[in-house]
Amino acid sequence: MSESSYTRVPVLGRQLRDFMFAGVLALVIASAAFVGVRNRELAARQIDLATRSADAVADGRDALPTVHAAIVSEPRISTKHSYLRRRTIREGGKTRVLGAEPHVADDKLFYDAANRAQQGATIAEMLPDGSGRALVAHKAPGGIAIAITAPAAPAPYPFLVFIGVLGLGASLVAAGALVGRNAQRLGTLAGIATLAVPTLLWQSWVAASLILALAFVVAAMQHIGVSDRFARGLVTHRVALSFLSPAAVAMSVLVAAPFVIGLLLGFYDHHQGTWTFVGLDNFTRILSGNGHSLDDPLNFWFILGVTVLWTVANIALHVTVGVSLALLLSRKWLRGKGIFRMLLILPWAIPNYITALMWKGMFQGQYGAVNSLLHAVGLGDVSWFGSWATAFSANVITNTWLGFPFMMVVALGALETIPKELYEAASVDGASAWQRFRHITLPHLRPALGPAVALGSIWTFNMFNVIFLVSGGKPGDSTNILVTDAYRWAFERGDRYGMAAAEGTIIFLILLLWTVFGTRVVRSKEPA
Amino acid sequence: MCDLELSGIRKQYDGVARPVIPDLDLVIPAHKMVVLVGPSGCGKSTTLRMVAGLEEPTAGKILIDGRDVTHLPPAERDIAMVFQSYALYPHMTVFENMAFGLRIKHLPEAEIRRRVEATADSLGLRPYLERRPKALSGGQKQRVAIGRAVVRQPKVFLFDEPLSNLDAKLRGDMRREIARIHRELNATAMYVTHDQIEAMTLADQIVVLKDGVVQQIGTPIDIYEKPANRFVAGFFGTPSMNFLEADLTQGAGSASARGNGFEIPVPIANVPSLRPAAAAVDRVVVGIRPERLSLAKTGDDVPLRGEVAMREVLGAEVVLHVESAAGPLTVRTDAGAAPRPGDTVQVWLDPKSIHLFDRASEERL
Amino acid sequence: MCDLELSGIRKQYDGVARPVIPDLDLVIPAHKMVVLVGPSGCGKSTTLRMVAGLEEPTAGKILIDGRDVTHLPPAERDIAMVFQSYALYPHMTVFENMAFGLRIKHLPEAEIRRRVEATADSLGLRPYLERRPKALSGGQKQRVAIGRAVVRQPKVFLFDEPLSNLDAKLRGDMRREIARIHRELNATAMYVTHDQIEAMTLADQIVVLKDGVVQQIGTPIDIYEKPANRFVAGFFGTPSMNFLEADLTQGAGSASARGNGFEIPVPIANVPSLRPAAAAVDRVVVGIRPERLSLAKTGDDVPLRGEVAMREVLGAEVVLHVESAAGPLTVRTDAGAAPRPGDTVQVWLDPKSIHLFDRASEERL
Amino acid sequence: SEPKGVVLWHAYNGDERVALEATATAWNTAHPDQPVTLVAVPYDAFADKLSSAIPRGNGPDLFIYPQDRIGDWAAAGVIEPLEFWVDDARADRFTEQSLGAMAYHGSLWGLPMTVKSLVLYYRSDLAPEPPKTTADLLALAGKLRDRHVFAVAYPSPDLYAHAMWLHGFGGRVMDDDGALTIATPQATQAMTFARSLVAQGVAPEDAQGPLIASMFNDGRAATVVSGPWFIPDIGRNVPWHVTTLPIVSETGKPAAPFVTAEGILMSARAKDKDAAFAVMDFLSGDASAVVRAKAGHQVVPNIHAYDDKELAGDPTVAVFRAQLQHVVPMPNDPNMRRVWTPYRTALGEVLAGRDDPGASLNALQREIEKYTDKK
Amino acid sequence: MKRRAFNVRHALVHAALIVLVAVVLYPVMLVCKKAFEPGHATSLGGSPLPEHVTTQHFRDLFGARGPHGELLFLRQAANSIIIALATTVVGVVISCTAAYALSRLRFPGRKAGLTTFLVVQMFPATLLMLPLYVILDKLGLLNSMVGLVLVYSTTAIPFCVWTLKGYFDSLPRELEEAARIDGASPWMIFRRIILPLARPGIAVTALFSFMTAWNEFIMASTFMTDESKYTLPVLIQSSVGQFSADWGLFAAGAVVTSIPVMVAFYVLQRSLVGGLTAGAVKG
Ligand SMILES: Nc1ncnc2c1ncn2[C@@H]1O[C@H](COP(=O)(O)OP(=O)(O)OP(=O)(O)O)[C@@H](O)[C@H]1O
Ligand SMILES: Nc1ncnc2c1ncn2[C@@H]1O[C@H](COP(=O)(O)OP(=O)(O)OP(=O)(O)O)[C@@H](O)[C@H]1O
Ligand SMILES: [Mg+2]
Ligand SMILES: [Mg+2]
Repeated sequence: MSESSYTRVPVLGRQLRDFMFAGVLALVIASAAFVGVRNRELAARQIDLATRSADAVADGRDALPTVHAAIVSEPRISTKHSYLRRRTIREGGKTRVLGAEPHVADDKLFYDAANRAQQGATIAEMLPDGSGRALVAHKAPGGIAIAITAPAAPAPYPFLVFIGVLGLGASLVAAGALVGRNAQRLGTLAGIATLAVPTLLWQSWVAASLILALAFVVAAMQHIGVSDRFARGLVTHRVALSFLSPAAVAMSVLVAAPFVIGLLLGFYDHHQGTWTFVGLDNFTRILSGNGHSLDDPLNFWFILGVTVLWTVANIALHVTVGVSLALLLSRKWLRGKGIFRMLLILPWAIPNYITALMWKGMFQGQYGAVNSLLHAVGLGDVSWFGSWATAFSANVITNTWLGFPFMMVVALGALETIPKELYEAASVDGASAWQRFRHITLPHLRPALGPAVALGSIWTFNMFNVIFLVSGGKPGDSTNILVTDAYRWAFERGDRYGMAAAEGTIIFLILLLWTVFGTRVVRSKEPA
Repeated sequence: MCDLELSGIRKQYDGVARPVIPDLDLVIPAHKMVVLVGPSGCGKSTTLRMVAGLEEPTAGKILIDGRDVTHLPPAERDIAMVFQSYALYPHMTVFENMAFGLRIKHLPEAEIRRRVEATADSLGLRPYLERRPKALSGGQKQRVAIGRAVVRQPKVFLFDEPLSNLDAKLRGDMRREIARIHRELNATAMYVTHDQIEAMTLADQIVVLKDGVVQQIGTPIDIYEKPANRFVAGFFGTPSMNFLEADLTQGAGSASARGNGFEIPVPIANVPSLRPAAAAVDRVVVGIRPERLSLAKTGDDVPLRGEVAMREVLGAEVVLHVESAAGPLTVRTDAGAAPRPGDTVQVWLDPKSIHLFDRASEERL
Repeated sequence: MCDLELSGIRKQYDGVARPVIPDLDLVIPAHKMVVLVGPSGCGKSTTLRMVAGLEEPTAGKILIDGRDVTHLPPAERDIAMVFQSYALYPHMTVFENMAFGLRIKHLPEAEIRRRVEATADSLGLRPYLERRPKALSGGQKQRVAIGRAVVRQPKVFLFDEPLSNLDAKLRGDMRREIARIHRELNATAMYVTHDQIEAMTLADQIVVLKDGVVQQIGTPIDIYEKPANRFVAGFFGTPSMNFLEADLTQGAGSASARGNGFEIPVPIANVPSLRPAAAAVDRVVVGIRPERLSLAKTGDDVPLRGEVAMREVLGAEVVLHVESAAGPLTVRTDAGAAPRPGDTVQVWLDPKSIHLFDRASEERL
Repeated sequence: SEPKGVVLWHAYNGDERVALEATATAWNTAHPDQPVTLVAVPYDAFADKLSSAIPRGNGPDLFIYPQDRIGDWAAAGVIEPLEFWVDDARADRFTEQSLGAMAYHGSLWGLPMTVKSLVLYYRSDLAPEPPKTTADLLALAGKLRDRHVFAVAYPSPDLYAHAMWLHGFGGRVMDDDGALTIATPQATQAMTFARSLVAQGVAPEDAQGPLIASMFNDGRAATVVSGPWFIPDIGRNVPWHVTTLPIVSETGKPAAPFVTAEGILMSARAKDKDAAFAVMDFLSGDASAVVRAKAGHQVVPNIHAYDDKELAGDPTVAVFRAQLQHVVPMPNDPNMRRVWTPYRTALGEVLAGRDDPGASLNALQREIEKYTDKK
Repeated sequence: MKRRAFNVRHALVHAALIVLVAVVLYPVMLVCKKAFEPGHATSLGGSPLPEHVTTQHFRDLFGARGPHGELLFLRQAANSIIIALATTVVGVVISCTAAYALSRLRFPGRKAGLTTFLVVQMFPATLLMLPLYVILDKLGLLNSMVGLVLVYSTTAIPFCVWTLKGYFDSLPRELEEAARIDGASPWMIFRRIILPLARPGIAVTALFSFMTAWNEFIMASTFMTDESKYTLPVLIQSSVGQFSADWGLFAAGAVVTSIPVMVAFYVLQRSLVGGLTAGAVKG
């Protein structure tokens, strides 16, 4: 950690360290280049083989050896079922029905290829099964000429080449290090550049130039000391790094990566399995309301308004109910605390799919328990899903019921960290119970409740189930929130994943803005 | 009027077999400052916490102004307390810490500011008003704790070792400041300290506790000059009193204590409780304070012989640890001509300043 | 060998404008005990924390045994520290608290038990070994904090006001115990205290700090008898030194200080730094300790007249606060015949025990 | 570890699942070398799981699904066309209607397993004579009104249920070319009729599955429009019967519900397609169909299954088969999936009396066209 | 502290709590009612007590057999428990270490890291299933319990990290300093000092992680393609078909799944104790 312990690191070690770092990157690039080149070559060779064979059978000649080629007839459409059709294959002079039993393994390939080539285009491709076989099909006199090559194994991975090149590079670096001063950078440059040699041989110019660029960058970094600083940073903060890395790795692979993909998808349009880049179209379409006026429940801004109301109402209720209960349940003198606590987390413990439906039933107009209760106390029936306000309330009530136990547990935990002494000091200072809550409890709950509120509002903002199951958007679509709308883009409006992703991105940006302020509140408590 | 009375107080902590305080009766007259002293762990803080209402006594009653407050919450007792552990509010600045109690009372903001700033000035905390407690030094924290209590001007003050982390100079200033505030507010106060100077100068009365039992209650001078038992005598005064075992032989109108290598005439007038017609020989302990021993005869003193084992220089004075036939002796004397370790000295003892204790009961005779 | 060196240390806390310690150089010889004293908030704890490795100095180097440890983590420094705030592990019993450092070193369990129990015995903690810190009194906690440090037998000890919450008697015992351990382990130690007796008796050297700047380094006697400046003179010693403003008139081979209502002959031999041929008049401050003032003439003393304003009885002694023409005077004298407040007294001052300071620079002359 | 043989995913539960498993066991006994492994997948996750799994080669070889997604999956290359194996002889085993439901864009994509359509359930204690026409229904309602019993309960805002009126009034959702025909006078009439049912208290405004069952069981509804899945929901002591849906009196045409055919489909990434086909051929074959019809209470589309005496004589089955004469196949065009939710929303608003049928349908057609693929 | 024999206020609070719990539990009772009531459908009316009681649904649930005749319930309950416990352990361990670093260690990018944990949660999860599926596929973690555990843990991590960080922040720094002086390594400080003192926080996050895994069924049913690897919620969810559902079975399943959660919470809540740091430091 001290400066001196680094100046003592032998130069050689440092050079090799940088070389190793660059070497790993270079190897990744080179391997990718190798695989690409190898597959391209293989495909070209096989397709060429198949093309020549297909042409041959089309001309009535024999196919090349190892290639399976034949002419498939035009289809004969069933008279009874317009979607059924038969084809025959002429092979080795004999003709037989494709699809009849028994058939040989390639029959289905021939049949499908014929169907596809029927439209007139020539097919020339590698089979997607990874066997290395190529298929070529085009129209020919008497039907469709089709050729399928035998499998071909790709060239093996050139381990020896890579090891050799690495060794060579390392010795160049070492040599540079031993000569000293400027030769060090040169050594690094030359050593890393050596790794570009195989890619040059494969004529993979992109890979070669990437590796060369890498060599320059590393040498330059070394020159201005960035690589040292970086390495030192790694060592200085090795404890932090090692404590943080499991979470960081897991999060970046399983959360951040899908998240980035999700963000990117917003710039594409999805249609029947194909994605087209459309720039900001999706966003403008959503933000402009997609042709709906502002007071139309399908307009983005309308939904946003509902969503914000929904979030605020819920969080406010979750926190008040949760914290109040937590305060009650943390009283020293309370008997049966464990039982109460356990019962009160039940709404969280039971799968919310069914409890949400129970609530929906309870809000049902004629027979619901809520209305029965209202009746009992002499109030009239409420058609809960008949007006916006009541439907929205029904959603909020359900979600509050579902959500308060979480806040309660968080608050229960946080309450326990507050030093008793502070309450003692405050009560000696003459503070009443409320003042103690206001001045001691609340400030100390903030570090725990802050994140819970921030995350809770994110979850609520994106709470799909309750809306979907309870009001289902009724009346009209007016109680829908942004996620339910995004969900509909994804699943009910023709798999418009791009639109859904764009809406997701907008949701994300809104939440980001929200938490910029939210975390400010959270952070202010953090010790500097 | 605001007197404070503890009657029949017993305190036992959960899970501890012996009660910390078995049975405590204590009356603190209104407007007085009572200093509690006693060895570490004797129950001083516990007593204060019970008066404050932070611990419920296992038995007994606490009365403030004649009102039974035993089960009242602290907020209803109008008490201010300096906690031994400070208990500052970590999320508030020094200013807010001190202002908290005033805000609670809904004083006008200007008044709060005035009072807090005045208190901060008197405690030397002005530059730190905007800091959080964790950015303060130990002594500064302790001063904030004092400030928080005194700024509130309550009727009862409880101080639990409020000056222990301050330097001597500041401690002197603070001590005078506390005395001033106490006087001005006409409050009743209990004060725990381990500092003899604080105890002697602040106290209207000193209560000496040991294992939760009151050993003596009295004015500082009483405690110092007429310790009720060997424990009080040894506990109060630094360095502590020397004790020599002796046998008391009582003649007609005169008595003398004879120990290993010494014999002291005991002025009967000094020992009123001597049984007039007791057995010929009483087993006693003779106590004499180190500052009452001298290296030169000044009156009708009695000499003891010993060898200097250690010499501690305390500035103008020196404490000599002398090994004598009668036992180890501590002598406090002038730095000037003090002998070195290894020297043989004669220590002179003034029979008029001795204290006599029964060897069995350890009570003062 | 294990000396400790701080060189060019500067420490500035984030968010605080002035550095707490501007530039500190300090060498602590191996096996010595250095006591740090200074007013509250002067940077004593900060210094200790930097030596321990808990704070990184903003600039400068710390060497232990000549090895630069500035950036080494505490674990690699073989240091034990008693925290001013105790910092006990709340979830461990007293035993476990003390054993923790030993467990980390993978000592055999039997050895751990032996050492912890021995330490607990010497600190009077035996009955509390199975308790958690929260069930201990303040003084007991502090003793656990001491125990945790000493049980580890490191090469460097750092004590931050380790005895502040103990009663006088226990404090004396603990002090001797610490001295013994220090001697036995042959360790190097830094010790922060506000107690003059501790400082005088424990220190090989005393370092007086003010605002992070060293005012004087010296043996206890030096510090007491030859304070380097007015600050040290006033800080060290209880009650603190009296200061009288005066003008120094220098004649041939003799000098005298004349102030408001007094004139003292200054023994030139005592003041080596007096400029031989200076201007006729020097503005000085005359310092004299309260214990060097007396109410009776004993030699060639000079009298000052004043009225007793306050009388503090400290047991065998009395501190009189006297208002004189020259300013307020503190006199420490025998309890016996001390005058009452309101009495007019003559205070005699021995010219041989005065200290002279330059009034502008406040340095000792 | 890839399971040996053929993997089939399904979302069946209850008796249907038991019956399917029985037929699979029959296959496995006969073909221990090519066993079929059944995997039950919850319906909620089924479609998405298929859409993600198959293109990445993680999917099943076969799966059972209703016809409505065939269009999507065929276009996206998720499922395999079957003409290679299916000749006229094989095709002729199924009713033309059910097989047609499996066809899309000139290819056959599945073999039908069962057809599901709505029929009329009635309680003989409340409706001794089941309503034959909608007029009968209104008359019945008149008799029951005082007793606070609905004449008919059905999920009125659901297009799936409402379709019986739509078709009964001569309307369609989509024509044979897949063009939307939502806003038509017939559709308006149908909607107006549905609204009048609610307004006059003939049918509840918004009754969903579980509620309908309890209304029927508790005697709050005399009749219920539902499908074969309703039978297990009926309480033990309810005197229930089934009959075909009533004739719409205004047009004289029978109310015609959607019919869905559930088919067994082959993944485009099936490992051994020949083996997979053999399995699907067996499972959809007549012998299996009889098992599923008897044990699983399915209405099977296999013509010869009804040669079985027991099946032919089952009155309930007879009603279901009779209803099949008056049904409209649910379109398997991808655009159909864009219709459901908006239609339900619009219908709900109309039934609640907040919207006018004609205007609402016009808006609906415009709205849905925004999302449909332009042909 | 002395308990007083009778306290009106306390009694009132208890009574109020009982009423409140009853209200809160009403929907739960409805679920229970359904679970014990014969038939598939729910019956009308607000009474939370069933008219007829049957254990048929539970017998169906426990007796459900897979294609090979194996008892599905046992199998999937075991899966669920393994997965939920593993998620709890992995999630809590990973979050504890990360939260400790974020709370106590100072390094560049700390604040950014903290924010990232929040930010990545903001994209609606429903829309991320597909990318996640692709990634799991590439990693070979589809249809594997390990994959599911990892996915669940990472879902739980942001909350856990933030919450635990809050708890760690509240612990007195001096304790770590004391341990460092005592020669403890960062890991040892973490394990022997920090973790025991953050017990309430760990209990809360453990419960949260457990819940994340325990009730989830969309991912479980999407990522697992082997019935022997399904979790309980998948089994329960299977009772919901396209047109109808066996609500009795579902309710029985819901009741059964909620029991372990309550047990887990009952155990964990014993760690929700206060005063853990009492007496540690002065000031
Ligand atoms: N974390 C911190 N941030 C900012 N300032 C601090 C911090 N810690 C201490 N200080 C300030 O640094 C100065 C020195 O503090 P330090 O704790 O070293 O004092 P000290 O000499 O030990 O005092 P005391 O005798 O009161 O314990 C004080 O003025 C204090 O307010
Ligand atoms: N919460 C507790 N549980 C059990 N025992 C306790 C508790 N608090 C204090 N004690 C014990 O009670 C006794 C008295 O404690 P108290 O704090 O009153 O002592 P004290 O006189 O203030 O001592 P000190 O001068 O060391 O502060 C001590 O022996 C202590 O160990
Ligand atoms: Mg105490
Ligand atoms: Mg300090």
